[in-house]
Amino acid sequence: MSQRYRLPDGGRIDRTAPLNFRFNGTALRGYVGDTLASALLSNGIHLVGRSFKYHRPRGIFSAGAEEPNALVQLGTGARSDPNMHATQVELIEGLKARSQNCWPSVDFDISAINDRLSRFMPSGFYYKTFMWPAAFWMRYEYIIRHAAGLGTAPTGRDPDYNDKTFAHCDVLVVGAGPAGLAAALSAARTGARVILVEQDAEVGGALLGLAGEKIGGKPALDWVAAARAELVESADVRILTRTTAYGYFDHNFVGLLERLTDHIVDPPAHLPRHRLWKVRAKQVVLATGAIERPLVFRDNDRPGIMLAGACQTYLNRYAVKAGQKAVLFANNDGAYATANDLAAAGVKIAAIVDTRPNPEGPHSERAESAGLPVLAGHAIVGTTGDKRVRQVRIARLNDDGSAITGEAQEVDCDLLAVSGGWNPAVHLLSQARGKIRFDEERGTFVPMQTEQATHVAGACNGSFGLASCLTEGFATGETAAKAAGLSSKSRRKKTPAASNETFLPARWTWLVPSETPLGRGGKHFVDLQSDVTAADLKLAIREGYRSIEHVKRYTTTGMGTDQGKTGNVNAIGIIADTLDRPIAEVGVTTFRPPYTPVTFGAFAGRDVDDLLDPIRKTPMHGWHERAGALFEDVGQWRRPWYYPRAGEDLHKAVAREVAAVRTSLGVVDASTLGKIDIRGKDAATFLNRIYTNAWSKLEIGKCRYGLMLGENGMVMDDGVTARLGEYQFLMTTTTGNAAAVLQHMEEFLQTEWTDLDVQLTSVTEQFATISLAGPNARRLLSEMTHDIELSPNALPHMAFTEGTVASVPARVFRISFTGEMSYEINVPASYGMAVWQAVLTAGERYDITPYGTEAMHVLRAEKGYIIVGQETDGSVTPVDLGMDWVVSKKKDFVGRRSLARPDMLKPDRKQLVGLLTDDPQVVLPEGAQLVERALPNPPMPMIGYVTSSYGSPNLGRSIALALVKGGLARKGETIFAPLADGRVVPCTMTDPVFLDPEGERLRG
Amino acid sequence: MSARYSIFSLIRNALAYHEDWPAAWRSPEPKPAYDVVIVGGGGHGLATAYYLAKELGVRNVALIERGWLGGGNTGRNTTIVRSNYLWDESAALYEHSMKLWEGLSQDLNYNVMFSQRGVLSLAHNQHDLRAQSRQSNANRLGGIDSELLTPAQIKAFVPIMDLRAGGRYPVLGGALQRRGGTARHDAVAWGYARAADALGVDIIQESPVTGFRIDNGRVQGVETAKGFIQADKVGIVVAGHSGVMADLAGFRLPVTSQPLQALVSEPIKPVLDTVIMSGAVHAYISQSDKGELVIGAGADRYVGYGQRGSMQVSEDTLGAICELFPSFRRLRMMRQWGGIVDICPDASPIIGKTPVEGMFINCGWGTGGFKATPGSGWVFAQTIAHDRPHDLNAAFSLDRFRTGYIIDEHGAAGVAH
Amino acid sequence: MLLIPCPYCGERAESEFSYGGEAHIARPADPEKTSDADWADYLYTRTNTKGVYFERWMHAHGCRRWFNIARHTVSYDILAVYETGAPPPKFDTKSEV
Amino acid sequence: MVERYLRQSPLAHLGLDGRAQAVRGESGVAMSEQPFRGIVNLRVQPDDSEAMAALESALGFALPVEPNTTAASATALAFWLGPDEWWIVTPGPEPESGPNMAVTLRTALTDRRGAVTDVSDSRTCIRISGPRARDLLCKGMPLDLHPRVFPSGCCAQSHLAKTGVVLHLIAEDGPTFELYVLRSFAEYLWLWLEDAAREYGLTITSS
Ligand SMILES: Cc1cc2nc3c(=O)[nH]c(=O)nc-3n(C[C@H](O)[C@H](O)[C@H](O)COP(=O)(O)OP(=O)(O)OC[C@H]3O[C@@H](n4cnc5c(N)ncnc54)[C@H](O)[C@@H]3O)c2cc1C
Ligand SMILES: NC(=O)c1ccc[n+]([C@@H]2O[C@H](COP(=O)([O-])OP(=O)(O)OC[C@H]3O[C@@H](n4cnc5c(N)ncnc54)[C@H](O)[C@@H]3O)[C@@H](O)[C@H]2O)c1
Ligand SMILES: Cc1cc2nc3c(=O)[nH]c(=O)nc-3n(C[C@H](O)[C@H](O)[C@H](O)COP(=O)(O)O)c2cc1C
Ligand SMILES: [Zn+2]
Repeated sequence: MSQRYRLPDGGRIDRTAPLNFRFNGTALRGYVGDTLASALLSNGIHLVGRSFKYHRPRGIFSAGAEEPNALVQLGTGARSDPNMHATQVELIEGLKARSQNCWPSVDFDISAINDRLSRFMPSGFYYKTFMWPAAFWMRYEYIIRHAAGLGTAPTGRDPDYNDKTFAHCDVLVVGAGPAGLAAALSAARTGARVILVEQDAEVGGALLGLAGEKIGGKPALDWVAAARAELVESADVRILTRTTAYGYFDHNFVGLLERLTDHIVDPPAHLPRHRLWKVRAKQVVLATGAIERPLVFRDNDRPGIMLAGACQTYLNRYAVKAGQKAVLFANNDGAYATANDLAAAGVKIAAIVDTRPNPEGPHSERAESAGLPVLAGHAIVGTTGDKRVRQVRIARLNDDGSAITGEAQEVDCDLLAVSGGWNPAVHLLSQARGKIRFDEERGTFVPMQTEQATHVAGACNGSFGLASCLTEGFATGETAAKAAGLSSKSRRKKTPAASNETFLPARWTWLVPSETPLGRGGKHFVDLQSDVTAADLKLAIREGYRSIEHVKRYTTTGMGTDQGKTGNVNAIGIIADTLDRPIAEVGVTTFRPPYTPVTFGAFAGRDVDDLLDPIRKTPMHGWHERAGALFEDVGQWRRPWYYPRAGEDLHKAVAREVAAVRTSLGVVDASTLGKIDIRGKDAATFLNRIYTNAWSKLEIGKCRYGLMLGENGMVMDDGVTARLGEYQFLMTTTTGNAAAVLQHMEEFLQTEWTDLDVQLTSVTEQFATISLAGPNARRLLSEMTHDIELSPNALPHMAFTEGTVASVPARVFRISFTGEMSYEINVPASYGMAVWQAVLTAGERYDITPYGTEAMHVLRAEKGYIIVGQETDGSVTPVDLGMDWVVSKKKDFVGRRSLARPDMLKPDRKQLVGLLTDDPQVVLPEGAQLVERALPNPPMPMIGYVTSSYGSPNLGRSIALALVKGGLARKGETIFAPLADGRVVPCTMTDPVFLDPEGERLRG
Repeated sequence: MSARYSIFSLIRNALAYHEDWPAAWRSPEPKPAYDVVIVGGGGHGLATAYYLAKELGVRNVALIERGWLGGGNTGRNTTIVRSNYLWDESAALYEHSMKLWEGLSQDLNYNVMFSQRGVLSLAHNQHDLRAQSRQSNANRLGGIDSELLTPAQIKAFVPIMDLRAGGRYPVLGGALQRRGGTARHDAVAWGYARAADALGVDIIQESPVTGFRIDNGRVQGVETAKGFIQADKVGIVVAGHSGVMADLAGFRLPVTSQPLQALVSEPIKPVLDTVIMSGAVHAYISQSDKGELVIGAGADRYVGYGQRGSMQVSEDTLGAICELFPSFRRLRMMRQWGGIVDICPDASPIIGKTPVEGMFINCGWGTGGFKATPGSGWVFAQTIAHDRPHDLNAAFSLDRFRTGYIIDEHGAAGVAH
Repeated sequence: MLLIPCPYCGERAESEFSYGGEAHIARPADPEKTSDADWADYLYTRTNTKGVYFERWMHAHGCRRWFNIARHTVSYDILAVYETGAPPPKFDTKSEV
Repeated sequence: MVERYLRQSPLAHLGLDGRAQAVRGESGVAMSEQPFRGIVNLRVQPDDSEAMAALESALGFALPVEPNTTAASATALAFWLGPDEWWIVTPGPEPESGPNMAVTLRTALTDRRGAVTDVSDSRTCIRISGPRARDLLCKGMPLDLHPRVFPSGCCAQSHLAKTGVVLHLIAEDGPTFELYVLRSFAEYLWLWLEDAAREYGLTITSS
């Protein structure tokens, strides 16, 4: 085929740049400037796809974003895109597109049988059947699922990448038709920062598809070009084409999707494919135009049936005749303009069928004077033609248009252009909570009120004449700029003159009558994509689904990828007629983002793969990596989990690390612990209120363990805090809670205890923390410092001092989380790596062993120390943990009152115990549930669960911690852990401290 | 013509051009008085009315809905049904619900498309694994199906998932409830409405309750857009509007109403035949029978009655989805929306009495109450009819916030050390 | 993404802030003498107004100060901003039905 | 004596000098690390005029009290961070002998309400300049960086992608920005910026 429907000249395509592409495997040609749809039409192809439910042949219906039918799959493999609008896809060399939802081919589709069976598949039929036998639903469902869906998902990781950006402006103009261009011009002339977005590749809007329009006496597109040039020249104006404003959110925040490379054959690798713009606009001008509405008549869905305005666009913009012999069907004057243009291009006009008994308007007058055949007061009552419309049936309407009178006549055609009026594209306005109202004269919903800093201009505002589009555009642009705080600097230019013709008056008909009662012959489609017919709507109402929202959901009208852009208003009209209620009362369904579909990847932008979320690394991270550590995620931090040597698994490595700490020396990177500098006269008072225990008497240079509760009495965090001075403390928090603890304390300081003189500063990242533990800890440290007195008297357990370690200024805390003699050395983070390496080198003679979080957990469990988040889960009090010793009875503190609530005092709360399996070799899984008595089958009452469990190399047996109902009073009793593999493990409850209960080792 | 749905009635009606289908429910004018008035026509309210009529013989019931049935969270949720909750009390309640789901289509004679395709929650770190083990063991001993899967088993179960998840959130394991799945949300509301209506319940739509008449601490009835309606007992099941109703009745609740959002992709041919949830990357996803990917996003943190969500939430959610399913990056979002979820401090519901005599409340289901619809309605009906909570909902009283018996379903708290 | 006027730094995107729930919930002066019910109120009960709501925000990625705003919870319009400790501005705060 | 050469910046391991050659194409942006700035976090009540005066004489200039602004002398730069919080940034490593900034300020503050905390090691600084510097930052920051709104000398705390930053426009010429980031997030942020700059062409320079 050789583009035999292409006009010899005209249009905005580049005839010097022919392109090759494939559709369903067939090689075809088009030009630069074509869309896939225009190129297909130029080759005489109307049949593009099959409908969702009945698999009816469907063609190209529109020329833009509103397309319900012509959805295609582009590309293959990982770079494949389902459900693309052929009407928006720019043709590029080598493009490969294919039809969707058909098998084996779009021409012969097995599932077209559904159309024959459609009688048994009215709306909601699946709610009424497939229920027997009950167990069969999953099989029915399998079949239903496979029949549904349109295109197919890509099959691999997307090779392209996407981007996101924030942007700010004074005036955001959406839509670059005459109204939008005018608005952008007048706003820009005030010096405002303007962003103009246009979903199309070109600015100009509807003018691109019209012929003979004049602005200021010259061809309209000259004005468009001049406007564009002026905007490009203006400082602070950004024109974004191929960019859709997809959503209008609160506080004038608008989401845009820019498509940067879809129209490039071999996009350079450095360019993102799509970019999500997050625009904060002071003012927004919506100039999104209007969408033409079809008419609902019998069998109105065949390929070759098309919106009148789209025919006109294909003709004028793409130089394509959508057919040779056209019938037009309209209820307004609009379609005559199409007829006039088609006739001028040599298309035979077989009939113009007008539901109006007395057509009036400038276009119809022109058509009549040109001698085009007009059938006034008539309607199309049926069509034939399988894969392309072949013939229409035309009959006269009665006076009120509710029925036909007389015999129908048949007229042959290969194109049927329809126009049922225009719907302003109020989507974004409505998303922004703006109100719309039904306008009887214009037969559609028009903007009524804005709720944000929004202005509306042009066809989107229901102003359909070109002159009013321009006038409104210029006026709103200036108003918006003024509202954004700018004033017009240059003298206002005169608005160029243009004609103000519209298609009104019209005769609004929602459902065109036909020869047989509705539902008894043929189908009157309302939603072409979802295959919803007028009969479906009426059935829903008959069945009691009367709200517009129920009708939508029961029939799925407006729920397809086009979101009812062409169909919804007709649906509302038909529902209103059926219910005999005014359209305004029936209302519309909610407009939701996106205006047109937006790629998932654009929302992710570059925050994918390694950049998905920050991984926080300590100053020594590189060392851990080189040492072959395996890592564990703790909050955003990635911490060494264990350092396996050749042949070691987790257990072997951990056993070695644990043994090293108990017998000689281990070292752990504890830099991730939160550190908060607390300063001020009231610092001690403040700690008294934040921690459960008392702080006033802590001596300078001493440390104390503190437990922090939420106001609900539940353990929130713990850690050691040192008193650095009379008015200065350094608090440590758990790794995962550092930020939360700081926020918790700031909140109390700023909102409750505003009289306290306390300043908090996070110093978590200021220091690298190297923790030495083991019998040789002191020995090693003494070799690395010359100015710190380390004797047990000078620096006893729970003391703090300052000096240098490896010649680096250091704070040394003698505290222990392992039960061994242990020093926590804080050095400025930049020196962390150096000191760490120095420690490792100096420690060689003690066989110093770096250990990870897992060994640390074993070591602390041997001592019965809790881990917040492991022994606690937000429902555990200090009393439950047997830690009353750290809870002051004398003072108030955050969470104290909650501990006195009735349920906190119950003896059968889950409480912390040690747990020893009767068989010392069995290591319970963490999370194992505990029962009093194992029953042969579930359910069985559970009394607690294992919070921590390890093989303890030092004890030569397994140990565990558990929370058990009433556990504190039940030590010595046996309970059972029924495991997933069927074993039932008997265990005995004990004290949670398994090793060195006297604490001799840590005092050293 | 029989109102019963079956393949035969479908054929019979097809032959009659579907002109004889009766209304699924009537749209009656309210009577002056009822034994029980249920406020709120979401799934929970409708189920309550149905079980009152069906199980407890209380048929003089009106259900009053401000807008259209199912227009609240019932009509906007991601339809995930499971019963593998952490605490015994919750697990028992949700499992009761699960059992009702398993026979619901037949019970209601309305296909709610309950699809037991499995719900798999992912673990991305050691902490997640521990929490899953605890929960899975508890479920198993409680008689609720639950399996822990290894990464290899997950790969086999959902081949298109990327277990590396961008390397940032590798999948280390998962907990699968095979009996879990999805159901067709709207059908649940409609099915209950039709069945309740058939038992005599009056369903009054487009009629907001604007006040309560309370004498001596006892409720007398409700003020509505359609006038005063007397009632011996009133059950309030209005989800996001619970605080507003409590305000009208003169008490306060430990509930905040927040915008939670969801979105769907364009319809595509089947690619995902189970439900995937991930707490760490915060997203959940399934594919509907119509072909859209149904994706749940996070909640905005602030109080909001706007039934819409903000853009950054879709960014986070879709970012997560793109990591788990790199092949979905080119797919496109077709529609996004929000619901008003009523969140309790412990992420568990409140089902029981209120300070007003004769007035009962069922709320606080937050982000996860769709799965509870049958069970919640069932226990609430029992509670209203017997004037005291059923064993299954006794723990979910309003009083628990006073005594401290919170049922914390946030999952285990933050990670530490 | 709301645009929140920090009283200290100026208008900033919501993503810089963290939310602190209802404002003006004072910690009972003497918790020991507070009844279980009143304590539960302090901990958990929130007005949750559908309409004008007083709430706390904290400029987390900014000055880290807490402050209050009056916001309409249906339109999300921010009607007033004021410092912690200041009394709430006068608005009709009845819930809409 | 402290061995300064032992210091390691959080981006050192990326080998930025080596990376400089790796990136080709037109250069819309240039980036470098400016490590080892001295940073002191200062808290003081702005209505405590005595303290403010003492600090002013210690610094040689008044602390900026206009939100989002900086003030500077030849040796120090003060950032307004909040109503009672500032940063005092010094260009290079702290002097080894003689009073360092933290000590100077603490002495000036005496025992008045406030706090002086050395946080130099907790952050590093990334410098970004070039015609597309603004566009690059906008990809991750919700701030309006238009020169009318954010002129030279401005500073602001915000977030860039998923990490908190302090941003400073040191010169409109270029323009040249500096970003201060917590050290544990530095690698993430640097890689993010490198990736985001791909589109504009990137030059990496050593500090
Ligand atoms: C985005 C989203 C995703 C979710 N995903 C899941 C999920 O995957 N799985 C899950 O289990 N749960 C999920 N949920 C939660 C679930 O949707 C709800 O918990 C559940 O549907 C609540 O049902 P309901 O009947 O209580 O409330 P609703 O369905 O909200 O019904 C309450 C009704 O009360 C009416 N009402 C309010 N005020 C008045 C008045 N004054 N007078 C009369 N009527 C009034 C409302 O109009 C409404 O219809 C999700 C929720 C959302 C928003
Ligand atoms: N004869 C009639 O009665 C009639 C009816 C309708 C329109 N018109 C003519 O159409 C023109 C209307 O001018 P106008 O400027 O108001 O509208 P327009 O249709 O010319 O321009 C609107 C532009 O907005 C773009 N757009 C829409 N939604 C968008 C989004 N979300 N994001 C990005 N871009 C988006 C469209 O692609 C289009 O280019 C006039 O020439 C008018 O005479 C005439
Ligand atoms: C599970 C589920 C699937 C949905 N699928 C679709 C769909 O295929 N097409 C569509 O337009 N909307 C779909 N929606 C969204 C609804 O159209 C609607 O947005 C939602 O019910 C909220 O109502 P509202 O947008 O009218 O406020 C779906 C909603 C849910 C809960
Ligand atoms: Zn601030």
